[in-house]
Amino acid sequence: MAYFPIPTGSLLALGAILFCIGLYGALTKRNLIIVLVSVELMLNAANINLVVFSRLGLNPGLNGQVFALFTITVAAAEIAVGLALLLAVFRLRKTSDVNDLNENKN
Amino acid sequence: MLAYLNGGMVVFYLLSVCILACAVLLINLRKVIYMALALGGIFLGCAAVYFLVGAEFVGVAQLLVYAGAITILIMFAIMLTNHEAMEPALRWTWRQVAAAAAAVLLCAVLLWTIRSTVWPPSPADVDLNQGNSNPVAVGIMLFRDYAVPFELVSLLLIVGLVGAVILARERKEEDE
Amino acid sequence: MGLALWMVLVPVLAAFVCVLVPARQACVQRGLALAGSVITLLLALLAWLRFPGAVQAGGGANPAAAGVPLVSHLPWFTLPGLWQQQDVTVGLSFGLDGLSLTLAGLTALLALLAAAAVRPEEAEMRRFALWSQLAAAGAIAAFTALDVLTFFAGLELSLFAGFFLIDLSGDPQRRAAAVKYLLYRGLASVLLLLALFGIAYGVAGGYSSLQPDANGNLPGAPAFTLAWPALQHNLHGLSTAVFPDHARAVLFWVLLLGILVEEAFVPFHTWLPTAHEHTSAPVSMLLGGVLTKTGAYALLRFGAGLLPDQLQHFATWVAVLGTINILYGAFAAWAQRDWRRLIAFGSISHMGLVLLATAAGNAAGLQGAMFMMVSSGLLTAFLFFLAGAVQARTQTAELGRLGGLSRPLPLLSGFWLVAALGALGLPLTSGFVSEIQSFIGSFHRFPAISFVAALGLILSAVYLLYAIQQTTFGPLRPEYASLADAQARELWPAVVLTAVVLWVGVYPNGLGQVLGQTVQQLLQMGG
Amino acid sequence: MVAYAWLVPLLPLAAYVFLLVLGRRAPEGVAAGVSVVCSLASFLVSAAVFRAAASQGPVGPYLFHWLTLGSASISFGFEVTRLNALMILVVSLVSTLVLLYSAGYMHGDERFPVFYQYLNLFVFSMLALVLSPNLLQLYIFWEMVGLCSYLLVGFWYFKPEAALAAKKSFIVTRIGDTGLLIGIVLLYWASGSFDYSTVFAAAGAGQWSLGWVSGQELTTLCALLVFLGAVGKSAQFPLHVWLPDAMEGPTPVSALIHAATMVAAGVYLVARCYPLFQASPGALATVAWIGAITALLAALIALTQRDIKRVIAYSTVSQLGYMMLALGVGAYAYGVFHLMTHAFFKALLFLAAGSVIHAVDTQDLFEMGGLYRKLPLTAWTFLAGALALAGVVPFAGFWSKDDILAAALNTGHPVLWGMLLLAAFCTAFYIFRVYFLVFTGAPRQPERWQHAHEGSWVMTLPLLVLAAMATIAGFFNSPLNGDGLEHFLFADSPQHQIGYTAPENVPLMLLSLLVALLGIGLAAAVYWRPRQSQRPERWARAWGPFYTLSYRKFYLDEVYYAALVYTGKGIAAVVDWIDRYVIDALVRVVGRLVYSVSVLLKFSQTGQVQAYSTVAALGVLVLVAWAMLRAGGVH
Repeated sequence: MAYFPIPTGSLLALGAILFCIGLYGALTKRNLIIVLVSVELMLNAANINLVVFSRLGLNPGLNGQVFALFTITVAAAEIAVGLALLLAVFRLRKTSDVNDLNENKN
Repeated sequence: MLAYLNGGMVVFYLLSVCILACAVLLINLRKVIYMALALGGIFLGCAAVYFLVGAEFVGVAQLLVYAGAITILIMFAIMLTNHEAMEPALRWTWRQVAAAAAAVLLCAVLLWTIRSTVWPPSPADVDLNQGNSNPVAVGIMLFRDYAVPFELVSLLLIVGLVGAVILARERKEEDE
Repeated sequence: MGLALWMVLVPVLAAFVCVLVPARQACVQRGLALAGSVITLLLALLAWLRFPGAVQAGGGANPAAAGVPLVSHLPWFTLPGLWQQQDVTVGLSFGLDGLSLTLAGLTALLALLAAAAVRPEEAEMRRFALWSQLAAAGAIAAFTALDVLTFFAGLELSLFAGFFLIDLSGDPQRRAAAVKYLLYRGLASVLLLLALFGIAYGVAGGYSSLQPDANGNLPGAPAFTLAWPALQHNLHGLSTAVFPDHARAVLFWVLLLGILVEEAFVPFHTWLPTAHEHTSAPVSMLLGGVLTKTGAYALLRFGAGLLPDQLQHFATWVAVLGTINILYGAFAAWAQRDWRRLIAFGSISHMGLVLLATAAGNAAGLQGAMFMMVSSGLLTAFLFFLAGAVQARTQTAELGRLGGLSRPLPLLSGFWLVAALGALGLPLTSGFVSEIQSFIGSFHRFPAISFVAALGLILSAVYLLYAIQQTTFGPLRPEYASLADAQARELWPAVVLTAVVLWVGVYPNGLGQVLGQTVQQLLQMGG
Repeated sequence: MVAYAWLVPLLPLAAYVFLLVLGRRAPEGVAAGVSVVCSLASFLVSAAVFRAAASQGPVGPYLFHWLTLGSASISFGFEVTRLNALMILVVSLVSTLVLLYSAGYMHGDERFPVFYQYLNLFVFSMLALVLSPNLLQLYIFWEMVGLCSYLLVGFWYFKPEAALAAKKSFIVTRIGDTGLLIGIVLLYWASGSFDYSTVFAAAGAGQWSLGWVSGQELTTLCALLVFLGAVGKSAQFPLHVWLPDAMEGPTPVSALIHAATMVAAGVYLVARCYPLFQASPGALATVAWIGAITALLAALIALTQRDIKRVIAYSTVSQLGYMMLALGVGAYAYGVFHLMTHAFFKALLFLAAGSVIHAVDTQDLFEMGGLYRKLPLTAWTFLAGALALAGVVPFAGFWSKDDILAAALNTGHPVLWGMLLLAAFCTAFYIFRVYFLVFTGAPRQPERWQHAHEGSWVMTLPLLVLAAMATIAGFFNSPLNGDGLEHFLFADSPQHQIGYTAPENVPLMLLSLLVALLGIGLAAAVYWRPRQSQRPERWARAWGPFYTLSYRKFYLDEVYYAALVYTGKGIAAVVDWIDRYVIDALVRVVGRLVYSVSVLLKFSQTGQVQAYSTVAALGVLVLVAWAMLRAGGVH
């Protein structure tokens, strides 16, 4: 497929903004699922950076894209295990609110 | 300014707007199930961006794994737990403030850095795929240079799969 | 010639075997601790026999061990390009010069006697064997290390082993005492580390204001090294342009501060009486006899050995500090109502004399300080051993609750008197030889200060005889009438200690020959 | 023969080691027998050495290396001079007799073998002290005899008074010993050696210096510090307070250690270091004055004491003062002479007193009386000792004391002479007060009197020998013997004879004899067969405050207790208080501070991962921003 010369800065900016939104979500959301989702968002932002930098640098190549693939795979495994954990916890506690899972009440 | 615009760039900016809109929605929506839908939008948009920058294989993988599998998985998870769950209304506790400040300031710092950096122009003449199509080139790389990590990742997936099954399994009485 | 290395390794091996043997086999555990110490002691004796020959043969050609007769080298790790593109190798290098050999032998001896003094009902034997062997290994490593980093490693090992030992047995407040000990000596370690690395850095020109030449080397600055014999060699006559005086002065005070805390000098001493009061006697023997000698060792090895010019420059300060310690320790000991605290303050008073004698910086003073370390170690351990043996019978170490013990416990009382007389510096015991040499040294340099310090001689007689009078003299309390005196099996550590104390006191030249080698070396540094 | 002088101290040491190995279960006969035999052998060797020294003069020193100090070497060994040949003779003779006597006196004591161990150790230390060729070795055995004194005074450890007295004796002498030690150290640095000969050569030349003090001042300082040691050991004012308390020990100990030998070591020290003192007139004057004050003070105190041993103890202090004065005014030979005669008659007095105490089991003079009929031998020997002490011709004390009095007057010290004469009067009075109270008159406590009986031969034989010595020892240096002792002491170099000697002065002799007889007469008037038993009490009441002052020993004990012990304990309490409530409190405050901070920080540990990540994110932000600012952005 064709290659469209999109400015690098714009792509990175997209990644940065997505990352920060994901960060904000991960830090503030109270539903465990949404926290996981926000983490996925941050991973996605990182993926964009990987793909963009793939063609920059001293040795332009496909390394970045391959790394993005690995990230996607690991993210898939992570979300699967994470959701399984969530289900187990939900069965025990009947909640998916992170504040209700805090055991360190002082 | 307009002289620099080409078709791809226009598409990219539109896509960006969509992605960011979905992201903002994701943060602001209060019903969990809608959030999952917004996430699907983000994943789709990202896949399109990958296509735009010539990473077709990654884009397809994004479509299949993220937009296809993970979004659905998350929806299943929401349905299996309390699908009526609502995010509580935003209350500006110090943690909220700190998180927001951290996010915004980090974003500002990153953007300022990106902006103040002179990025080298993408070398248009270099063929990343070295004459092959992108999926073929990625495949060659995966199985030649990254064969061992690839196998390890497959192992990780298996372990993740089995682990997820064991964790999510309904416990019987005698197991406890 | 791996004697020094084996002296460190044997206790470590003994400790490992202790871990493997089940805890309930207390006899085996005690046997392991005894065996480890005996072998170490035999190695020390072997080194003692070989020592004169090794001195005559002279140190090896290796600058990292210059002037140390018995050396064993084992490379440990290399830090590539640490300083000006030079690799710095840290060795598991141990060497025995006069001071190191003596103190290592003392450590092995006291570890042996402490293991013999443990009462199974007081402390779990396995933990004691394990930690006491590790403490001995650490102390020996610190005493024999040729390398600043190895010294520090040994120091830390003994520090942590000491913590677990104090926490092992005693009264309920021992945990707090152990934590106090750990915090104080941890701080001391940090200060010592800072000072020693600062010196190594400074010798290599780290504080120099000179301009590097074309190759990036400072003119006249030796290569960076962490081995103290090499540092000593390099420092000898090193230009102040390379290592400025003000940097030396700051490092000296950091070192001195570390030593003051490490050695429990006033006003950083309160951990010592507390620890002794709340732990059990065998631990006190090790703690008072060996583990508190590392500070004085650092003073002689690194204070007098590496920064003699600074020590001489600030000698009056150090001497005043020493005198304060002598008098403060003695007066505080007089006021104590508990034997263990009294012994602790007495040892503080003794170590003050080490400070005073070292400050004098002449042959008599340095040799006196070294004798004092050995003598104080022996006698402190001796007194704690006896206090422990009596406490096991009377359930108390309070002066007011003892009395007339000579009748039911004639042997223990007799040894107690011997130990007390040694500690107050009676001639023909090691205490006297140490004090006379120290005072000969100090009167030469600081007559006025020494006059004041000599008051300590009177005070030591006052507090020790007062305590003895309250303990073994006087009418017998009826509740102690049926106490059983110690049998040979329990008493042999006291016999051994008496023999050693008398040997040093009657024929000091046996020890003096060995220590004299280090004294000569230190004097060459200063001169 | 002189080369075998090391046998003299070594024989008692061998006995000590032998008894130590035998332990506490050794039979009495073995313990006493071995000790007496060793001591007797020691005496015989001493006699041979004395003869050899008399003919050959000083020999030695024989040395071996003891310790290396830098480039200096310290040696140990022994030497024989005329002075210490005389000393070992006296010491070994008295020791033998006391060891024999103790077999009877200590019979039945459960720690009999231990007593003999200690005594043997003492005899060894005392002989080694005397034979020492250098100051350091002297100091070592100086302390060792102090240790033995401590052990023997506290021998009956279960008596609280004995325990206190033992401690007091050690600590008070320790004060003097510290001065001696300092003096020795200073002499070492000034002369470069501990050896007597080197030190005296340097002192004689006077051209020595320590940097901060030099010449004459240095000599005086060292001499005074050495004298401080002698003051402590010889119980001179102001450190005399330990000796009377030391009477808590068994009586043979008092006779041997606290009368004849150890307390005389101070006098011996001054005599041995006489060249040093001669080089400093100030030091000599101090010695003389201290001696005179002690002699008079102790004699005054002895007038009123009720305890028989304390009277004799103060008498010892007083007589030691005489010796010091003799040395101080320059009469070296007379001081040594009096040391010798005193050793005999004072040991005799103590042993006789011991015999009395053994018989009546009390030490209070006013519980005795009329014992002549029960203890005739003791009474006669005591009388010999008392006459010798009072200075009645021809007993030993007469010759030596008279020499000292004459020397004091002839060297131009009339004040000191007057003090001594007064002391001599008191001496005659108090010793005959004791004699009359104990042996004459009616028994004051008949039941005690009933049970009194003479000891066995082991106790009476030493009394007889000593009584003979107390009677004849004076002739060694009398005109009848041609002043033999002086000639013996100065035989090597008559032209360099040390100190002052003079021919007898008959009017002075008569005067002192008159004074002594007056004292005896007064004592007889008051205490001999008092027609009314109240006479002594009336006598005491007549003197009122003076009597009390004397009886309470001029309140010196109380003054010292207040000045030294309370002060010391006060400082100790203050130091302890500072230790607990200032230093340790500071430490605790620091600990509390850290603890409170950590308690505060505890609340930040909410357990919420999101809270932690927020902080982490802020941290990342700061780090990134800082890195960017440092780099000035990426260009």
